[in-house]
Amino acid sequence: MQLIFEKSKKGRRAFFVPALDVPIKAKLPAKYCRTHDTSLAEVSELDLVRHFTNLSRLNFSVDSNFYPLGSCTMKYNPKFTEQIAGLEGFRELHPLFAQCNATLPYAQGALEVLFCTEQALCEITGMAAFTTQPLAGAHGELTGAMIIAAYHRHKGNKPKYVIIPDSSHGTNPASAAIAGYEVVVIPTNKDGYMDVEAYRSKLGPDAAAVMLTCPDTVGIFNPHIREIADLAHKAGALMYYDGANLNAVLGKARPGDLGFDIVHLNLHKTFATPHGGGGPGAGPVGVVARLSEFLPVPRVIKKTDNTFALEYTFPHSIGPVAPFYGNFAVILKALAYIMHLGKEGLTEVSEIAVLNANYCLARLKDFYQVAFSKNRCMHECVLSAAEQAKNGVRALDIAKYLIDKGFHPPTIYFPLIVKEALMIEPTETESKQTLDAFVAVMIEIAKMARTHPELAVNAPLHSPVKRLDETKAARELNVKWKSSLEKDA
Amino acid sequence: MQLIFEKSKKGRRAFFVPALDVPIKAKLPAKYCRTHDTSLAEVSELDLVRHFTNLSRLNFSVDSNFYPLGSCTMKYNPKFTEQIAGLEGFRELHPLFAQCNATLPYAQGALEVLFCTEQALCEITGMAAFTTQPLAGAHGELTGAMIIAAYHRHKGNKPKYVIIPDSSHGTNPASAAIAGYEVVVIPTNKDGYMDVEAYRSKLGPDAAAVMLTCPDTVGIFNPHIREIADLAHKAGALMYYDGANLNAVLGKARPGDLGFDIVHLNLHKTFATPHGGGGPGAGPVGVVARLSEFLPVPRVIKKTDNTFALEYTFPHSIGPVAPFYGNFAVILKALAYIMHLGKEGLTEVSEIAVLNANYCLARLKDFYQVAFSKNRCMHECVLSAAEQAKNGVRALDIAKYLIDKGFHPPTIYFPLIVKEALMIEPTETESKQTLDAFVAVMIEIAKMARTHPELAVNAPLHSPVKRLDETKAARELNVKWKSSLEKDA
Amino acid sequence: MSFIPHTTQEIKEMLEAIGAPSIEELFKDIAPPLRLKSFHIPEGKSELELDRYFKTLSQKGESGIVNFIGAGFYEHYIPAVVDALAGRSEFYTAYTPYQPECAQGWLQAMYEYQTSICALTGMDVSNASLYDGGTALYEAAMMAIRLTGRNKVIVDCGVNYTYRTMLYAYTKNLKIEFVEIPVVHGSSCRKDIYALLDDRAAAVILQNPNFFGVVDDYSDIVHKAHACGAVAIGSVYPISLGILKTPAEMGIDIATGEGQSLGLPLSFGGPYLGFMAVRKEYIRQMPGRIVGATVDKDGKTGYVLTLQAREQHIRREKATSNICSNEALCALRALMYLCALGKEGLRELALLNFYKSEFAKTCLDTIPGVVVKRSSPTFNEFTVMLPHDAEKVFERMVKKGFACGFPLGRAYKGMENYLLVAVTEKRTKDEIVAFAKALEEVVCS
Amino acid sequence: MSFIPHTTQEIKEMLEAIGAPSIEELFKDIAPPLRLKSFHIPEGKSELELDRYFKTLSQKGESGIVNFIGAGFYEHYIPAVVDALAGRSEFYTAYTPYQPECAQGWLQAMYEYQTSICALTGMDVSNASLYDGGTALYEAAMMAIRLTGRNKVIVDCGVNYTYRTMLYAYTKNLKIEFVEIPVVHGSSCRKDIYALLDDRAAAVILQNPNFFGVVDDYSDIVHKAHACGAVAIGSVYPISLGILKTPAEMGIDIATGEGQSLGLPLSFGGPYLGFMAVRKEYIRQMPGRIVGATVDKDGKTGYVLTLQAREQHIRREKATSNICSNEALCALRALMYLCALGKEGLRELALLNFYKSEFAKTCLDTIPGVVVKRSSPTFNEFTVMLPHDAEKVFERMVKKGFACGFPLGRAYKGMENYLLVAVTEKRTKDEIVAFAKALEEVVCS
Ligand SMILES: Cc1ncc(COP(=O)(O)O)c(C=O)c1O
Ligand SMILES: Cc1ncc(COP(=O)(O)O)c(C=O)c1O
Repeated sequence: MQLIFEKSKKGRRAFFVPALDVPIKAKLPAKYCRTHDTSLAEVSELDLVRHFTNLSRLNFSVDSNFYPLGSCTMKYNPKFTEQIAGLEGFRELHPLFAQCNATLPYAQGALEVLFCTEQALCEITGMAAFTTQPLAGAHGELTGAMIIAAYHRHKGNKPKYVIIPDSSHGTNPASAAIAGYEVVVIPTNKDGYMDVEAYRSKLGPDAAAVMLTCPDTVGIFNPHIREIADLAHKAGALMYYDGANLNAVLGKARPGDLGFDIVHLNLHKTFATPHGGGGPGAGPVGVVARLSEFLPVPRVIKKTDNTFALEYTFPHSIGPVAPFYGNFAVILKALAYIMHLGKEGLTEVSEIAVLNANYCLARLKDFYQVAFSKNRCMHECVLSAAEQAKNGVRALDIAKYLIDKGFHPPTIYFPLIVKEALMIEPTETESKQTLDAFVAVMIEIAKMARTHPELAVNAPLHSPVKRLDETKAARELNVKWKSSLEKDA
Repeated sequence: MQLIFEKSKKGRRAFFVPALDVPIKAKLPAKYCRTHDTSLAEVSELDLVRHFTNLSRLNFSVDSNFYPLGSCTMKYNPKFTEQIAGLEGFRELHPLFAQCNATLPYAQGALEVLFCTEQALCEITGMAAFTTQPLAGAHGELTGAMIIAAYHRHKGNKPKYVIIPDSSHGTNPASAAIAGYEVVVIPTNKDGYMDVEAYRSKLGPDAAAVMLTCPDTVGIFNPHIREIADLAHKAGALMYYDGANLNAVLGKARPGDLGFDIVHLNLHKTFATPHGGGGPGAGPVGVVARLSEFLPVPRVIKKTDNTFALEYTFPHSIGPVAPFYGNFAVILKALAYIMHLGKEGLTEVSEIAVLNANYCLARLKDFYQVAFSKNRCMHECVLSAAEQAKNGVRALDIAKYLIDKGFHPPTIYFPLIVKEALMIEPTETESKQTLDAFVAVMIEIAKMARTHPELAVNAPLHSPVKRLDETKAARELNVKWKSSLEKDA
Repeated sequence: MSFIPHTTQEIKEMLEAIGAPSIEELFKDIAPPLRLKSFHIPEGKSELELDRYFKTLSQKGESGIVNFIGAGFYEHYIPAVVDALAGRSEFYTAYTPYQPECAQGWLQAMYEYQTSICALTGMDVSNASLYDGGTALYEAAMMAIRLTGRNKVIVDCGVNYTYRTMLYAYTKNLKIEFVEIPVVHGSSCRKDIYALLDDRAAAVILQNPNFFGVVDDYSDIVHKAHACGAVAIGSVYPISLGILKTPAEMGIDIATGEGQSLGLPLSFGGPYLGFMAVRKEYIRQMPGRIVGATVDKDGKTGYVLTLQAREQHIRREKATSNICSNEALCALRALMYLCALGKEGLRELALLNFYKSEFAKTCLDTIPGVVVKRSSPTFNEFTVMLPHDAEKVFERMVKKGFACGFPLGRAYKGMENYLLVAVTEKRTKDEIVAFAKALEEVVCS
Repeated sequence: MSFIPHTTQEIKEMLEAIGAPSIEELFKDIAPPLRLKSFHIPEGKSELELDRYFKTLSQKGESGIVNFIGAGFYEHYIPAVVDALAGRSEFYTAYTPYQPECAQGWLQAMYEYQTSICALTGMDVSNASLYDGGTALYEAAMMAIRLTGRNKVIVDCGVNYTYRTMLYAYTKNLKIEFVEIPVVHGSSCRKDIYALLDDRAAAVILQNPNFFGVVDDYSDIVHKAHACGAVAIGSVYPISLGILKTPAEMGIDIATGEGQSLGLPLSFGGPYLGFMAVRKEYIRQMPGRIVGATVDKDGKTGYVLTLQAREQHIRREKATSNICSNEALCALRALMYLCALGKEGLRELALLNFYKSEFAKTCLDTIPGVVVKRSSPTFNEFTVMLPHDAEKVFERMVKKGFACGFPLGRAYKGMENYLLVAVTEKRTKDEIVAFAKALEEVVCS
């Protein structure tokens, strides 16, 4: 499709600014003014609408396609929560309203939302206190790493590194590193568990924390998790829980009960808030009681008169990690979702997420290698296309063929430790009919890989574009549109 | 696509009814209860969302495609008016609130909307009074015909028929007939004008009214309109203005000034309110002063204290034609549109609508027959594919080929008096770029009709379905889904 | 501010292509004497200004009032999914699907709507919508007259009074005899109706639940009507069909109704939705669009507008109706609503309405001087006799935050002290209790 | 109420296929001692109940207050078209476009976003969004440290105080030296900054307009910074760029900012949008997703995520940043907003903000005891000195229906009597006049 800039015509307008209703009292000195114009697109409202309407139609999305993108939990996002987030009293509320008078209870409804969310998340995870500030999962990890650092600083420890299994999500090592830690990587054994011997050998005074996903990114719940935690604690390290996979164990297990000290959640995944194109997320962080003094300020407290207030006086707090209280509208939608599902509904989420993933695994295990020894998984299953790759049909080709069939591909090539990984996370909101249709195509591809590998290699044929040249993109780095004028220059 | 009923699974639920919060006090006797269940679809919320999201994608629409459907004025419908119609104070207001106390000014804001709309429409059309009750254009026509009847009854006249040109829209004769009149049809001459001699000959005491569209459905403004009106009035007949084409003359001419007595407007067309799939519309009716006593009740009045009220005491009123005050939300959007455009904007609407239609005509007149002698038109142009049809490429084939090219076809085979009619109404919101693209395809087809007629005849090839068998549909009359159980029965 | 994309340069180019010196020249057929005499429309206002203006206007009046007004139009909860989906612009900004190949979404949806209306009413066939419940009833009466060739129509006074008035207004210029049968103790009077059902009767028009919320089984009347060759017409409240006997089960020939309760906001009176479903045999006399299934060239299932030969654009003055634009978007909402609730959901919702209104009855019954009329079972609305003029009570109740129901005096002479109270699923127990308390304060002071 | 489609029968069939006797068996790795100790979550509530609950909650607090609080986050009008389009579910419910062939809509939109941010700031290249303006500034500082290999960062106190606090919080565990330069008469102090710009300086961080709304031209500082090999970082307010000198025009190396003003509701703090645009040479050190144009097999233009080797999912602990989920939907809104306004619209909007705030200054200036600080030009926000404690004044103004601005005492010690007043296009003349009148009543009584 043409770019909006290519549709631009000098002088076209979509939106009209209201007329000036006050006298002109001053002029801004020229030295402060821009001399180059903005060269923003100039289009009519219809141009704009037709452009983005048709652009949107080039995407797959949960609302239009099955989207089993492993680790990303692309479940159905309810519509009623949008309505709630759109309530004027929330949508138009300035975040500083709650800070304009230190003693007065402004913005009570919004503060109550934050407080209730923290309470609910504490109960769901078994943590003692939560902050809603972090703006995504990785941001939660960084917040967690900062808390780890603050804790050790407070204790007078000077640990050097964070222990992370090699199956971990890339954000874990990145977050630890950014917070100033080295990263020590532990290999995964054939069962999909972190190697305990290697792990033990790295514990010691230099270990600040252990960062784990549980169930981990291979879709397996490590039954030795309590031992791992005990060992860490004995060595003086903290246990960090990457909550991206909490959707597998809601109502079954809680990180707090398993021995974790710090938890981040991905509200936009587990609690079903839209994050089209990659965000916004929300990554609240919870901690056990002994770490609560390190949480970011301000914190939302409930006073004895049942009003809510912002509290700043936590001298050991790591400080703010976001300008306000987190991605409020996302948090609000997650709270509405939690309240809608309730105890039973949340438990069902995990039960059916796990059922669906196991169903896919069971139906596909005769056609694809199963990444780890078990024939069972939690909320997602990791297969390998290593067999198919021998005939030239790689995980990437399988992904592209699925696109032609109207299915968003699973996550591919992650976790990095699995060759030709296909990581399938169906989520609980998908029906058996949808899974059956998906499985049928996956089996078709497996067979095709033996008989007509070229068919997969040429896919997709029916998408708006065929396979794209990523190398060219990186080499030529065309990352913004230039008018023909600029190009010539 | 599968029907939603085919996706239905017993026990699935999308929406959950709240729990009963009151004690059960009574039971409805069995004789009043249904014994067959409703057999409505049972789907999950995701099923529902994916079904209708994907269903929607099978449609062309103004927001995604050029839609030059003649006589239907498929212009861009602004988005901000939706926001206004969604304001809780309007959206949740019960229409009877304004009628629950005869003396009290409830629902003032909503009544003001109605009053202001009537005022604006009076000024736009040159009428003395308006009713917003009629629910669509044809409903306005019926209302108009009822007013005509009431007027003649009141005068003691007993006219028998309504005079209508053969180019008229089907609703005109249908409305007249339903109101109890016979229809006398006047032929159109080669210039696209109603034949004046034939017309004169039908005027007389039996003529209740003359129903005209102006500019008429051949896209031409009849310069003799004042004479036609004078003749009608002299004969004691009323002049009825079908306002479906008012969008051609906003700010240029007003039916009131041209000699019309009754006007209906299609707010959903001229004033840009969405009517997806065929409705809802709004067809307010305006009348000259001497007819205002016949307008439907209740009428909205402004009292001396500047409050608004509903008034019922018009003894000659034809009575209500709708349960309340018309399609309020549609009326509201139309008012917002009128206020947004203002005097200048409204005038521009007609100027550019006419410019666009003439541009299409000018660019296409060498490739298609022009229906009437002039090479000019108002807001729409009528071409004929009679030449192309000689090679087997009929208007229908042209329409289908356009679909393959991403354009909604023009209206075809209307007006009925033009062979192989192609009635193109681009509207003012379409850009020159869009018109050029459309014209290019139209020219391509005209050429193709000479060289490769089969290409058009086979179209469309890229739409969700190919050409459909309409005869089979009418013969077999499958107008609802039956479960396999029912089918066997 | 007119959504026009043209730049001055483009206008110039286009005029050149046309061969016209100016836009004005394109209007030359409208000679100076025909030009408008006045056009006093204020200057255009920006979106921001209008947003503010209409927000203020929308708040002029009563806000935060707890509503117990029904009278045929009900405040039901609208699932958020309905708004989200009906707003899809490919539905929202399309028009009548004259070109089926680029309108399969709409056509299939209409086919599904027709199926859902049939499922709800039990009838054989449905059209794709009419304007509203009142015009639907009028169309039904006209159908019956055409079908029977007779012209006497019996109208039960339990039918919404506005619908009755509309019926008489529409037909004033025709030769139709309407006979109204007064309601006795809130129910339709069998004796009077039976007496009128003779070989001159074209139709009998009934409503269930009737205007007083009273539930009935009209099988007996329908039976008598059929015996004398008359058509039985029934106007029904779709939500109530979650539990109530269907028109089909009563033998009714033409079922109509107001579809507002199926996911349409009250919006001060519209847009609403008229539905109509009839016996198979009558389909060719049914007004409105009808969608039928067929196949394409390749044998693939698809949908088209069918039986168009009944309609005005083909049959002109001989059409079954003059309807052209209908209420398609409203029908789409109704379809989505019915699919969202589903079979069980609708049943549960209907029960919830019933139980809540029964609970309200018991609350109101305890108020001294207030009498809940209980001679017949009701669905979610019922009549209450007050010690004073109901309009006065209404006025005082509004001040307490309640729209206490519809004062019946306006619709029925002699019922000035009666109130029609509707209780939907949106009213909580607390609200009902508070309502009763407020009413007690008002009537006892 | 968990959006699960499965029927009991289906669950049974699926368990059979799996070969598991029950769902519980699938959880057997979570042995009993690992099971949760408590799960006191209330029972699920229906949509209708929650709608009511949250509506009530949203109204708890202040409503209908006329807002003059800005402080970096502004109440601008959001064109309706932005909400309508951003809600398209194919945008709304997709994820990061890892598979470009089924995500061209998103990828092209991001490419257009990047282009628009460059157009706005004048910079060479933009990423596809960061969390917010504060984290963007932190990422910029980290970038500068990596680029220069130095670790002293000069921070002007005109930078939003929360952003500064965030910066220090994030880097507490690292070895970075921050030097804050106090603002003098509302503007950044050249003397102090010049003095600190030496060969240890990694970066100087500036903001325009600064926290006090003061407009500056930092070209001189940038020049000095470059002379000593330091990176110039500028945080900017996008709406102001409709008229203000761009970061590029000042020579700034890394421009960042909060994109909330570009079509995002205030929503009590988020989701917002961090943007970042840099010199071409720095692209490989830039955090966040970047979309690039390329071609498909047939040579057709298409878009992909590019330079992924900078990112955590590939580079892990060596990545330029840990960001994964970003604020894509917010960036999409910003793009739509910028396209809706266009070149001229944004300029006009910026001017309108400027003129309105200047008008407000003249209104407030006439109040005895109130002093509008005028030492430097401002954009749409300015500082006012009051005769009393600003928080107290705020409290009394709320009672009169105005949120009168941000009391500066919380951010700047010693400024307890100062108020920061923002005036956007949403404030009408009448509101401004009424605001001044109310303030006069409050401070003079
Ligand atoms: C296992 C895991 N950890 C962390 C993250 C990072 O979360 P976010 O994308 O919200 O920053 C993800 C996201 O994909 C994840 O799957
Ligand atoms: C000329 C003309 N008259 C009348 C009508 C009927 O209006 P409506 O569809 O609103 O009933 C139309 C609609 O297409 C029309 O084009």
